[in-house]
Amino acid sequence: MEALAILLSPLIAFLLIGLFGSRMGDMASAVLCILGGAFSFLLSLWTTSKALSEPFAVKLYDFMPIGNYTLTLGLYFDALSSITTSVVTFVATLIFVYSVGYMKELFGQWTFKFYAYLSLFLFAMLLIVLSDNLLGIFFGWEGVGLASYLLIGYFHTQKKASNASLEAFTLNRVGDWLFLFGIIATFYLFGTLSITEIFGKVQAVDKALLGLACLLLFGGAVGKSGQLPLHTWLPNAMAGPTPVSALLHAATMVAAGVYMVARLYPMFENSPQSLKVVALIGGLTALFAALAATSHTDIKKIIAFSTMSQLGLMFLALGLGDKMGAMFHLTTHAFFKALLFLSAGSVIHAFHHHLYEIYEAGGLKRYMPATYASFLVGALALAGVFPLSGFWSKDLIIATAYHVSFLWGVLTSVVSFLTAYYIFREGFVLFHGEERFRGRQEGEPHESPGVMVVPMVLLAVMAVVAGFFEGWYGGVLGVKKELHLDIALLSTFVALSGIGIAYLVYVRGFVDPHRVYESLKPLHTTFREQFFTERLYHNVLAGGYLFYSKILYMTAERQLIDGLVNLTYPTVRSTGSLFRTLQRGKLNFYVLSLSFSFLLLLALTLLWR
Amino acid sequence: MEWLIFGFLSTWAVLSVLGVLFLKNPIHALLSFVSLILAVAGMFLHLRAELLAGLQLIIYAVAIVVFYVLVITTIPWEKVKRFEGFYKREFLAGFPILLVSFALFAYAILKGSFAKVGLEVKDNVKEVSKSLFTTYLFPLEVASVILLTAMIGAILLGRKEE
Amino acid sequence: MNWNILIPELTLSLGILLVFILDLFASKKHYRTLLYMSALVPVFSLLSLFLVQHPAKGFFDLFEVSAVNLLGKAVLYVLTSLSLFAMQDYYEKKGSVYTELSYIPLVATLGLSLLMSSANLVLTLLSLELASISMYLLVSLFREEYLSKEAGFKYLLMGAVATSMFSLGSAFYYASTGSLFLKEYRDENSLFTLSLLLILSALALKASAVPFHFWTPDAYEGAPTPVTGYLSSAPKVALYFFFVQLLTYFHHLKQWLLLLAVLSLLSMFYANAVAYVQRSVKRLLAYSTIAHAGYFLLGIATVESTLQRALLFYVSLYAFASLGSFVIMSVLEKKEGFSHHLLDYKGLYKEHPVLASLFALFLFAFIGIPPMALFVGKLGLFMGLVETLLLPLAFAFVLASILSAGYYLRVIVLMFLEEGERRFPPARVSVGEALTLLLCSFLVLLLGVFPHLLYDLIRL
Amino acid sequence: MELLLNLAIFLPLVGAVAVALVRKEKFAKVVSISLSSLVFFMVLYLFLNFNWQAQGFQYITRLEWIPSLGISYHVGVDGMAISLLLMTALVFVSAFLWSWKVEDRPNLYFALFLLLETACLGVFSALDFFLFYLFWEGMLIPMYFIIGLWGHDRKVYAANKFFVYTFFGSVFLLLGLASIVVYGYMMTGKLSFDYTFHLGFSYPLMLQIAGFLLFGLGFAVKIPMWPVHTWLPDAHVEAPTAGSVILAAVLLKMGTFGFVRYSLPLFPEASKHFIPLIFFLSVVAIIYAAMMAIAQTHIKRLIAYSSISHMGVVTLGTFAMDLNALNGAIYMMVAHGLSSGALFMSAGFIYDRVHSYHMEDLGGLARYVPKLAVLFMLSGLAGIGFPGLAGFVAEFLVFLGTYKNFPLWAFVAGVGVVLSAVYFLYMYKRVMFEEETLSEYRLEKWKHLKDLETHHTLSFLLLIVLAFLMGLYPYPFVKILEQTSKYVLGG
Amino acid sequence: MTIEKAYMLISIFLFLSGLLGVIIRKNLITLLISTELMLNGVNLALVSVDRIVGGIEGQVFALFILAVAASEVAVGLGLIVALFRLRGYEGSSEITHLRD
Repeated sequence: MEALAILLSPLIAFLLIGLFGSRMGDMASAVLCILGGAFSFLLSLWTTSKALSEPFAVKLYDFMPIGNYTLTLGLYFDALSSITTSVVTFVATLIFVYSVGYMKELFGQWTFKFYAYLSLFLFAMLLIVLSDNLLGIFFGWEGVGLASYLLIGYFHTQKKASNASLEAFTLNRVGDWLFLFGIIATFYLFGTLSITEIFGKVQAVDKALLGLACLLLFGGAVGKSGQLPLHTWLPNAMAGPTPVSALLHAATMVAAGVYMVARLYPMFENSPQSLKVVALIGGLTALFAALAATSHTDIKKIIAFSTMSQLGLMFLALGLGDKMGAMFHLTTHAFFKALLFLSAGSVIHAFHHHLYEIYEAGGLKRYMPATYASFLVGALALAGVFPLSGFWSKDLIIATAYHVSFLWGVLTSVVSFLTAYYIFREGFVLFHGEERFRGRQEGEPHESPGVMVVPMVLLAVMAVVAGFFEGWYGGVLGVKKELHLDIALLSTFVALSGIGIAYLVYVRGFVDPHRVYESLKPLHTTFREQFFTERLYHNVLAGGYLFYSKILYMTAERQLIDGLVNLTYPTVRSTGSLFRTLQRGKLNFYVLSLSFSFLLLLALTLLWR
Repeated sequence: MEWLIFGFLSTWAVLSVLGVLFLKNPIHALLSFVSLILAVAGMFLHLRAELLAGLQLIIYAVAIVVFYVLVITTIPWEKVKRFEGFYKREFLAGFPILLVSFALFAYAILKGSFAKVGLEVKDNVKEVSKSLFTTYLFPLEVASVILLTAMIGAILLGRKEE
Repeated sequence: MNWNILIPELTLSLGILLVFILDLFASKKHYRTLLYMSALVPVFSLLSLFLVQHPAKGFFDLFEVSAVNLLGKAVLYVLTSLSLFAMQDYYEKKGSVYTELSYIPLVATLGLSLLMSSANLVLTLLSLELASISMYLLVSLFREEYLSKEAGFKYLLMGAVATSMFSLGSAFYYASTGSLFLKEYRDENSLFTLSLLLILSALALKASAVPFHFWTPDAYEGAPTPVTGYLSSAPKVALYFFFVQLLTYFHHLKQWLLLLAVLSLLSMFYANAVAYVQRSVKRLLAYSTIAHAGYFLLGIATVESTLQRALLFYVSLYAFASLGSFVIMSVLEKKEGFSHHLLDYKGLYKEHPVLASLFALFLFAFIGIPPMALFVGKLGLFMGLVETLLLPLAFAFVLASILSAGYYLRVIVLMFLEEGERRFPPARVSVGEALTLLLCSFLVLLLGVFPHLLYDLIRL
Repeated sequence: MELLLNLAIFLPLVGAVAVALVRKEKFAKVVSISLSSLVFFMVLYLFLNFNWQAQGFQYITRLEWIPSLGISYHVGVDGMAISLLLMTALVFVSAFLWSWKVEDRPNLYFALFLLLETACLGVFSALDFFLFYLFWEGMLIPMYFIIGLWGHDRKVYAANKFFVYTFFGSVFLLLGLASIVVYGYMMTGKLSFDYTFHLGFSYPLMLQIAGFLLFGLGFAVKIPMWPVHTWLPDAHVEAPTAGSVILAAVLLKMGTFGFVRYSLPLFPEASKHFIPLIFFLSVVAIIYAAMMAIAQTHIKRLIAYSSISHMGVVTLGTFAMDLNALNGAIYMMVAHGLSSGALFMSAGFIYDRVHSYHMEDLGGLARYVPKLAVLFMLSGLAGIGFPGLAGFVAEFLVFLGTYKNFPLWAFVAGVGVVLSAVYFLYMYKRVMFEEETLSEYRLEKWKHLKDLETHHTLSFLLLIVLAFLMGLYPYPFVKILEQTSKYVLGG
Repeated sequence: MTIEKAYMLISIFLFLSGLLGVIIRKNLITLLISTELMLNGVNLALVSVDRIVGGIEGQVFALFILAVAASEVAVGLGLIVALFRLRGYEGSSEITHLRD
């Protein structure tokens, strides 16, 4: 029952807010939302303690019959799902709290919707995490997609936001399409959709078909986690409010892809080919996104690319067989990436949602110390500096990569380097240097209110300490990992060198970054344009689809099919008016026509054989 | 001898037909028609249908033609001039059609096999009349109704509307 | 002499005689009484049908009655009575009162009634002529109306051509069989084939099948509208009942199917195409009649009781629907300045909702929408055509009926969906017209839902 | 119970007559709504009492009607029919509620709708070919006038196109009916229009093919399948809101229903024979119609194309020769009825308020009509197969079932999932969002827009609630279809 | 080729000439006369058939045709007179007011 309550409390919060939000007011809605999240978190801690010792399942109800198989919805609590639940609910609750401060200015303008969406999101996310069957996961999968759509488009009056939300949903749907067929293929392979039952039979099935199913399922993960080639929506999703970016597009939803692959890892494990694809896509995305992040100047987009890159790393880890590394990095990443976003949101909040370019800010350290500190912690964690959480989790992945192949190892190192560089580039530009925001607005930027700072602090704490749980985490997942000193040293060196370059360039002014970027313009543009994929998608694919649809509509539909249909009437009419000339009222002519046709009939009758 | 009579009568008939078809003046056409009726009556006689020949003369040559004459006399002829004669174009189209039709009809007649009733007809008039008043009595009554109706109709149509 | 078989016709004749004599003495004042009286005459004939013993032959085998042609007569009498009821007010309003009008339709009906029973080509010719001549008169009896005379003359001249064709056909029939009685004849003989063609052509002309239809639109348009109603209903019924009888004697000829297929295909497609370009609703319905002639001819394409029963059902109900629609038009025509131009029908629904709805009912019935009875006829024809494996004809029928939907809809659109431009003084529906309309629509609907009431009576 | 079914079918007819005769506006509305609700509750009662384990038809009434032609009044339902009946009855309640404020000739309007209801309920429950065809065509005239009298600018064109097009299909259907009835007659000497009588036959292949094509043409036009679909967008665009709702929700289902009820069991071999063709047409419909939808600026036309696209999914599932796919296809019929009904209501509401269907004239409405925004979104989600709503279960089952035998077809057809999301959200964006693109004038106008009234909300909720119910707890709804699907697939 | 068959041919000739007359003549009265020509042809055919088959029914039929012809002419002429009254004398080419 309490297990069910984890799931239901955000749902109830959502329903209450959705139905009565306009009457309760925005503040009450926010509180309700937080309560739902917090309640869920507390319960999940409790269930985690239970699940760690003994995994257990909760059956809900018979959902539908598929042939002779009855699909029963249910929840499955084991170490993986329950820990993830705790993390998700924890981060979510903190961000809910944060968002009270962040959205305060908008209160009175139907802001309760925002909390409704957030609650909905949390519910859907928990459904993904907890479901014991693929279809339940898919439910949550689409649910978070919807929540993401609604939240990205929260500022729906803006064209930018609604376009971004459309793009996000569309690309997610592409993934979902693959995912759906993955589920179907899985069903035909195993005759069941329950993951526990699937795990039992995973050895017995045809490998090729299993690979196909895995790839299709992975397609869903690609869409949800913003991996190549379904990635363009993630940076654009930053059009949503910052808490959304923190929660959905950094900590939880985008990680669902990773989680799903980890959840179904027994399937993937048995299909090495599909794991290779996972690794390849993850690795490519990690590098790709890191490169893109180095050249962007939007406060949130940089972090978004970073998310993509980190997710790529996680997939790489999964692909290379390190489920634990991926999941642990997922967990720590949730903390520090949320923290980074919240800090960024704090900056944006300070400028009343008018500042998004890093080069328009600067020297904020003085005005927003808490934010600065949080950002720093987050950045250090992301860069993987000892002893913050990022270090531990990343280390696992890098070690695995080097273990598998030197090439993968180099890739991870390069990504780490780039990560350290771009995140500190952002930090330094934002918080150090001259105060470029002067003259842009009245008054000075100020530190965010407590309601925003407290979550940040809590997250910062987690970002610092989470790494120490590595051993424990590995223990509960049943994986033993030890620290690789060489790798650790190497990656620390890489991270520090990235930070160092950023420091030299952006704080010390060793070289003028603008001139460097100017001189490397083609490269810079390529990175900035995400290797032109965004243009490709927007202009060529989407634009082309629209264009050809319109062309097809004008030609095939209007001219050809409907044209033919409409042509029948004039055809009949003109045939009619042709024959009408026989009926001109002249008796002689009538009889002449009659005789002529009579002659024909006569010939027909007499000569017919 | 038979063929001679046939030749004579048919030439007469053909000539009269040509007159009906091509004479400009309706009165002349009517006169040709009368001549045709006489020729046909002759043919009837030749085919030994005496009753019919007589009736042909009585009904056609007298009754029907008198109708025509009556109507023609009520119509002022100077107005009719415009509509004398025949349409050349229709003739050019119609003539070949009917020529072919004639060929086909002739083919069918010459090829067709006629039934044989083989009734020995001694007195044609008597036989026909007997048939008329026994088997065909009922149709005769119907014919009388037709004539009556036509008469009423002709009166209705022909009379001056008040 | 077996007088029993002639009872209905005798009743009719006596009625005619009575009305005729009364007419001679009555003045124009009594026009209405006379007309209503004459409208009752077919009712008596209808009742007298029950006295007839059937099947039987009489009058030297010239005249025969069977269950089917008695049924045909019943339908014919009902139609006649209804159209007489519907005539009265129209002629009064149009100032064209002829007391003779009371019995001329009866004479036509007498002719048609005889036609159905005739077993001899002489009687066929004469009854056809009796009906035709009365109909020529009916068409042209419209006071001071040039168009009516023109229509009459055209009808008469084409009719005369048909008469001579029929006679020539009879001559060939006589030549090949040695008798004028309709009887089985099974030899391959070009004379017989010729007689088939000629007789069929003549009858097709009367039934207004393409290419012998030329008089139809003109006569329908020129005739006084109630007469058009009569023309489009009563003769059709009689002709097709006769056709079914004729089928027995000719169907074994291989040309029969061919000729009928050609005629019916031509009729269907030609008429349905030309109907699209009509501007007068009356003419449009005339073309609809021609198209229906095409459908009906399918019913006698070959001997199969399913086909013929469906045909007879179809044609009977078609007659009612057709009569009904022309009566509606005659009611409308009583308005000052109403021609039957399509545009005059614009917005009719606003002015006369009931009339417009009934007209729409009949039009939908023509299209073949259930639950109107014509649909059952159509279905029966389909079934018959499938049963006899005349699938191409069935297909053509399908296409033609789809084709026809368009022009009927055009009238419906004008009546219901468009606003009227011209304002006419409202038209009153007289009692007789109301009776006719009610009965026609009632029958069309009732027999659509319970077709067996009539269908079971058609026993071949 | 049997009586209840008959009552449910014919009560609306009685109502139609009453409404047409009593020329009072209020009376018409009250009678229509209460009658249709009554019918709905009757059907609901039947639905709840339906024995889903039993094979064959239930609630059968069989009366001799036209004995000489072998026609009987034979009604009864199977799982598919009762589901569709439920949906139909509900949609009609919804449509009547929606029309609460109709001012233009309300009596005629409601009478026609009631007539339509009888026809629709009749089609789904008839077990006699003649009766079926009677109801099938019975819907033609009321719908024709609904489009023609209460439609928009090009209503006459649309109404005529609708009429002629569907008539085109149904005459072929009639020919097909006639053919198989005659075949039965020639084989057994018994003329019978009874459906169950004909179920027992196995027809020769040629006849099956002919029958399949003839029936199929009739159904295909009604569904409508590509490429005989062009009447639908026009009819929808011009029809009044409630008319569109019924058209999309109920009338389109007649075609797919016909495929399941008639084509598959009567012509099993021919159906197998034509799988590639049907699949091709379905997949083309799914993708092509989705492309057509995205090319539109007229929201109703867009929704109409989306219907075509979804009907492609139904035909795909119908002919996948798989139990799940068939279940899904039937499920889709009901689900699509609910979602498309709600979508057309949304479009209709927008037109009522803003007097335009064109995306160029719209935008940013979400803020001003929030209730609509929510319900519109829910309807759309139901349409695009969002989990938790009925459409998803249907799509899932269809794709699942189709994948079994025809994985590639299913996969390609699955693109529809993506494309439908694209066009719906694109429309939603253009209509409800993007306020900043609005002109001052419109913004001022928007500020005075009135949100959904109670009767609007109610009619929305009826549909949405059932959609949710069917999406969240499909178990009983799928179970009830199983026996139907089994016998349809021959086993 | 017997003489009766020859008469048959003549009769067909008459019939078709009548048809031709209806096709080509302008005057309404001559149109009517042409139809009479057709009927005459039919009569001749009937009589010759009678001779060929050796019966009398053909002549009976011919008699009835005479009656029919007479009544048609009566009505036709009545119509011509009526037409004349209403419009003045009209040729057949001008009775084209009823047309599509």
